[in-house]
Amino acid sequence: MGKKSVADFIITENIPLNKDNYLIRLKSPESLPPIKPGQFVNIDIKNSSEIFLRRPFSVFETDYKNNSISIIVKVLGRGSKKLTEVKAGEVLSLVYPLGKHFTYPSPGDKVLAVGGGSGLAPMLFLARESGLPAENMDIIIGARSATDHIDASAYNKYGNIYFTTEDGTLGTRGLVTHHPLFGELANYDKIYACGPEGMMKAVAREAKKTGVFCEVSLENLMACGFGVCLCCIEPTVNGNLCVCTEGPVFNINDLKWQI
Amino acid sequence: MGKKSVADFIITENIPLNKDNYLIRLKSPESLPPIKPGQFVNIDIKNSSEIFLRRPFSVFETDYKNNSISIIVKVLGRGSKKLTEVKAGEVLSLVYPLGKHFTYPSPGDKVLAVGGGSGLAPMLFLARESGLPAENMDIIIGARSATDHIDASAYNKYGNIYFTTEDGTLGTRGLVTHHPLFGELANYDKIYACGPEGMMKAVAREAKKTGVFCEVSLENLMACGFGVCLCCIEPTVNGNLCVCTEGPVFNINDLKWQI
Amino acid sequence: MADLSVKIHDLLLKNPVMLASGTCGYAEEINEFYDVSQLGGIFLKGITPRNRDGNLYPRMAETPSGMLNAVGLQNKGIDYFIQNIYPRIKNYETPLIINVNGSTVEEYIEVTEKVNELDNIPAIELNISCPNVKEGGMAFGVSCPGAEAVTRAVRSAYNKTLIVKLSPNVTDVSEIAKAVEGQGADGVSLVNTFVGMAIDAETRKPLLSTVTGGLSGPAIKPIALRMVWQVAQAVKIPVIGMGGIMNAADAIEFLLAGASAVQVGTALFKDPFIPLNIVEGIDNYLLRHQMSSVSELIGGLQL
Amino acid sequence: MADLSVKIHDLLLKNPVMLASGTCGYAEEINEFYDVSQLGGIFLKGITPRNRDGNLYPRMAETPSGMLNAVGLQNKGIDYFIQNIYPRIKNYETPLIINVNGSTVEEYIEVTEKVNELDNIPAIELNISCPNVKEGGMAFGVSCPGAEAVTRAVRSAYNKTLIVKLSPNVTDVSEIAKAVEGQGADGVSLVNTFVGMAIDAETRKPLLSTVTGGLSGPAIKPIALRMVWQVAQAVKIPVIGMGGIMNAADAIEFLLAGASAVQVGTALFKDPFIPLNIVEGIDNYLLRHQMSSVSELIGGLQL
Ligand SMILES: Cc1cc2nc3c(=O)[nH]c(=O)nc-3n(C[C@H](O)[C@H](O)[C@H](O)COP(=O)(O)OP(=O)(O)OC[C@H]3O[C@@H](n4cnc5c(N)ncnc54)[C@H](O)[C@@H]3O)c2cc1C
Ligand SMILES: Cc1cc2nc3c(=O)[nH]c(=O)nc-3n(C[C@H](O)[C@H](O)[C@H](O)COP(=O)(O)OP(=O)(O)OC[C@H]3O[C@@H](n4cnc5c(N)ncnc54)[C@H](O)[C@@H]3O)c2cc1C
Ligand SMILES: Cc1cc2nc3c(=O)[nH]c(=O)nc-3n(C[C@H](O)[C@H](O)[C@H](O)COP(=O)(O)O)c2cc1C
Ligand SMILES: Cc1cc2nc3c(=O)[nH]c(=O)nc-3n(C[C@H](O)[C@H](O)[C@H](O)COP(=O)(O)O)c2cc1C
Ligand code: FES
Ligand code: FES
Repeated sequence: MGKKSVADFIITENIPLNKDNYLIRLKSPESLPPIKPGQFVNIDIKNSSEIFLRRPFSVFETDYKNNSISIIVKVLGRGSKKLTEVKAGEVLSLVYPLGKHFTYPSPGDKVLAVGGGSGLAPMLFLARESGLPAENMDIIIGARSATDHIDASAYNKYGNIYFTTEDGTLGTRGLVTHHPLFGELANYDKIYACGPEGMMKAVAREAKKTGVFCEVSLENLMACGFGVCLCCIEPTVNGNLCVCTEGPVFNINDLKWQI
Repeated sequence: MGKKSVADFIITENIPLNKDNYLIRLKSPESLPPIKPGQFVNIDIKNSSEIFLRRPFSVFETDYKNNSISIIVKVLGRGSKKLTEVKAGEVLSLVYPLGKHFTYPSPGDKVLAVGGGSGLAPMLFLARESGLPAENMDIIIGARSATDHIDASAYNKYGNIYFTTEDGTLGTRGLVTHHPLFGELANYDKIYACGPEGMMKAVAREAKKTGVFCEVSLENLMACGFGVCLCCIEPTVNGNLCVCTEGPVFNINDLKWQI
Repeated sequence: MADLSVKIHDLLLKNPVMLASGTCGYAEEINEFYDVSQLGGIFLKGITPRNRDGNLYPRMAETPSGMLNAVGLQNKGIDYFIQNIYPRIKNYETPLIINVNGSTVEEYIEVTEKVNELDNIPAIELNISCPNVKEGGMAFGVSCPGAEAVTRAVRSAYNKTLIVKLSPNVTDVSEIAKAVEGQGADGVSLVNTFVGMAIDAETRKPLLSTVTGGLSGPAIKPIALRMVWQVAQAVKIPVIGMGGIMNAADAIEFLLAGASAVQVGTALFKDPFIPLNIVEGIDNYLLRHQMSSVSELIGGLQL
Repeated sequence: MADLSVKIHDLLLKNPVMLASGTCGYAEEINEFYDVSQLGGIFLKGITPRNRDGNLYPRMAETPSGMLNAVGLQNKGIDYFIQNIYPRIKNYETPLIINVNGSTVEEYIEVTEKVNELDNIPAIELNISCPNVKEGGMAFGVSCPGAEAVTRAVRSAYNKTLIVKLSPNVTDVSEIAKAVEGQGADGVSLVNTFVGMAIDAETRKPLLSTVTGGLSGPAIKPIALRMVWQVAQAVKIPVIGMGGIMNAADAIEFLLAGASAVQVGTALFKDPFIPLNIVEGIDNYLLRHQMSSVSELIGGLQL
């Protein structure tokens, strides 16, 4: 594990992406260490009597020139709500960088990345960082309805983006696994997924059937985020492992999911 | 006791008066009930994990036309600090109106009002509301140093304002009771004081010597502010009384101060 | 509107939200904000046989998500109450319950016998858990023999609803609950405050005149909830839960854990309207979850 | 810089700020943030004779100014520790203390005997207060006979500094402290977590897989401080205080109440640097109050 820090980042931007997703960009006071897709930061959401612990968020973008990172926050409860109310100029304390990143695809690999809900950020980060040509990278983004989707067109240059919606208002109707690409899974060398547990399990089920390499990023509840409390554990073939240090990225073959 | 309310006031102004005093003006959503000098409001200082209970502040001005009141907040600890960071447009919950007001002077009375620290607000409010001609109202304002004083010149029309400073940088050097007017206490019909306990006790001592009517406004620690918790009690000749409902204004003859 | 009524032995409450003793005076102070007849019931400030001045100032200290108090049962005694306060409040249309205190078993009986004569007081809450008095109070409530002795004596002097208020400052609260149930208590209420302490690091002095005091507020909620759950499983009589309830979700948690009703205490200091908000919130919850009666919630924790 | 060193029996600490067991792993995780040799001492994650998987997920719930945990002593057992972890950490220049756990007295002895052989472990903390295990743990710590039995057995198997960690879930913690002092404990540490519970009102389910768990954090500070004060008056051996310490003022309050040193636990989850800030804060405090040594603070409460 590399060196970890606690630092006061300055908010430089807070951009609403849709009704409950926000892009927050933060600038580090110190020079940014290498951060890779799947790694996360743990944020102290101040000024609330209801929030005691930090909240973990995946890194979405890194900008080493400006020592800045961004995250995408989906409003879920009191902490994420409060976080999306921050204004440029305010300061947030981050513990970072945390967790292990996704296994990078090898040159020539054909990749499928599946993101939903708050799991979108690491998938897009991975698409950008993968080093693969766009034609080798398929990205499925799932949501309930068209209005729950965010504009990901800036990422077209990193891959082919497909949408699914449960109500059919954008892209394929149904869950991510109803997308036609899931009919041709054997074409892929690597599958990655991040999002609600149900979605990741569905993806894992399909990947397992075809035997394709598949990594998922878990969002277990965390207290510390750096491996000391043992609250975030996930049962694996190697015993109960901490999602915050041994994950959040796991190969589905290591998990004990009933799928 | 009249009817009491809990209401969300909107901040209309927050004006720094000097390095640690702020004038905060708030507008009520409902029509303002009568509020008199000595009465107070109990404010919920939100957005802080460190503050659980409300904080009491004396009313400084009332403006029935605009349903607005103002308070003067002196930064003392975490709550008052946080309170002075509010911005126009924000909302604060107030429990009000609380406590008993000062006994109004009778027409023709000669009055001495002594204020210090956070006790200034009710003294100036009283001066304005007393109905007395300015020449009948002497006001001594005490502070540590000239920079601790606030500009009270707007109140010159309600009374003669005198300053004392402990370091002699403004007005008479020394404590309020070192002011020459304390040499002629017998000239007054009523003396009022509000401020640090030591100051009020010194005033009370002088008042007692000359036998002049004297009321003080206490700032005991409060939990509820409306008479249910019995935390704010002050020993009096009538037993332990709640400062929030039987006070905060007391006649010094009713107190059991060792002076 | 769903059926919010609950029964605590002979007491029929229009809703399960009551005010906790010592945090709502004698109901009049809350009635200055709104009509208290909208509440399920009111536990009046603790009463002793004779006047008590209570402890010296300062009596309170703010703590993380809570507060300490060291009031020490300041009150003017039962006779003063009967002559001066009772006539003013007895017609409020909600059960008024007297919180009975004493330094000795005899003193508890003395208050109880007088309360027994009051037509408009349908129940008493026997306080064997006050941590802020030198004699009596919590001393009785932290051992089974002590709790049994007071309960037995008071039971024999009282024929209306007898609720015993338990202390959380014990190793096994369900043992104490069973002990008082065995002596004829009609219900138990818990928790009273936890013994705590606060120090001013700068002055190096305690923040309370009594050094220690009683901790209340949201800070204690997880422990209070656990105790209510334990006690509800241990006894057959109704349990009234409290400790840090600030909103409807908190109240519902206590009901799910097995409380038949709840008391709201320290929350009143933040906002006296909280109990009414809770009543409304429970009603909304029942609607949202397609339940017709609050009784469906009681003990409804899904394990 | 003032003299911050304190002594706990044979243990000489460079400062009184230590890390609490179960909140700092095996020190390596904190060492990724800063050099842990700056700390007064480190209480390693609780160890049992053999591997324990701990409880099922979910294991934690946030509460007002605190949290509940139900980890259940997940660890790989003492042998794994000695072979795989000890060699990596044994040269940290601060006392490493092993938190010893077991389901039976024999299990406690089994761990202790193995730890006794480790040159770089100058002390053990006997955990008779874990609320998250079905057998052993808190069951020993809530009665004098139970606490005495384990302490006596472990004392006879151990000749370095023996600290016994007390449970706050008792009626009278000073009785338990006296009991373990009587059996040869060299110091006591308190408090472990309070048994609490959290429910999700919407799903009507407990938030912890185990229903109840241990409450820690600032919420418990007032109760922990009171217990430390009581115990410090009851025993002659050194007391190590903890429970909700978040900053230097909190730590100083525990010292004033009679603790010779403190442990920082849950605060680490918010910010692993807090212990270093506390060391600095205590030093500043001593300077400001013209004291030359931290020992002047210990038990310095002005009554
Ligand atoms: C490694 C990691 C990376 C993450 N990355 C992102 C991200 O990039 N963007 C994003 O929007 N969110 C992300 N999350 C989830 C985010 O941390 C939670 O949404 C947030 O902590 C919820 O806090 P809250 O105070 O709003 O919710 P609360 O008010 O605490 O809870 C609201 C509800 O959400 C549940 N909940 C709380 N935390 C989580 C969680 N971690 N996972 C699942 N359910 C939870 C609670 O049990 C409760 O039912 C990530 C989580 C992890 C562990
Ligand atoms: C009836 C009444 C009217 C008041 N009017 C005003 C006013 O008009 N303007 C104004 O600035 N202040 C006024 N105060 C005082 C004000 O309420 C306190 O300064 C404030 O509550 C302090 O809160 P804090 O969180 O900043 O301090 P804390 O961080 O809570 O405490 C800081 C220090 O101040 C002490 N302290 C806290 N509250 C009080 C108090 N009420 N009296 C004395 N010491 C206290 C604490 O013990 C501690 O030592 C009034 C108080 C009362 C009771
Ligand atoms: C200021 C204060 C005074 C109290 N006085 C009494 C009392 O007289 N009798 C009693 O049984 N409980 C008394 N209590 C305890 C409360 O009734 C209640 O049990 C406790 O505060 C926990 O509930 P809460 O967290 O909702 O306040 C008092 C509590 C406070 C805060
Ligand atoms: C996640 C977690 C795990 C813990 N594990 C242990 C343990 O293994 N052994 C032990 O003696 N105490 C354990 N504790 C208790 C702490 O050491 C400490 O006694 C308690 O948390 C109170 O201090 P705090 O409020 O500073 O956290 C644990 C606490 C937490 C929060
Ligand atoms: S969150 Fe603490 S170990 Fe993972
Ligand atoms: S502050 Fe509660 S009675 Fe005065």
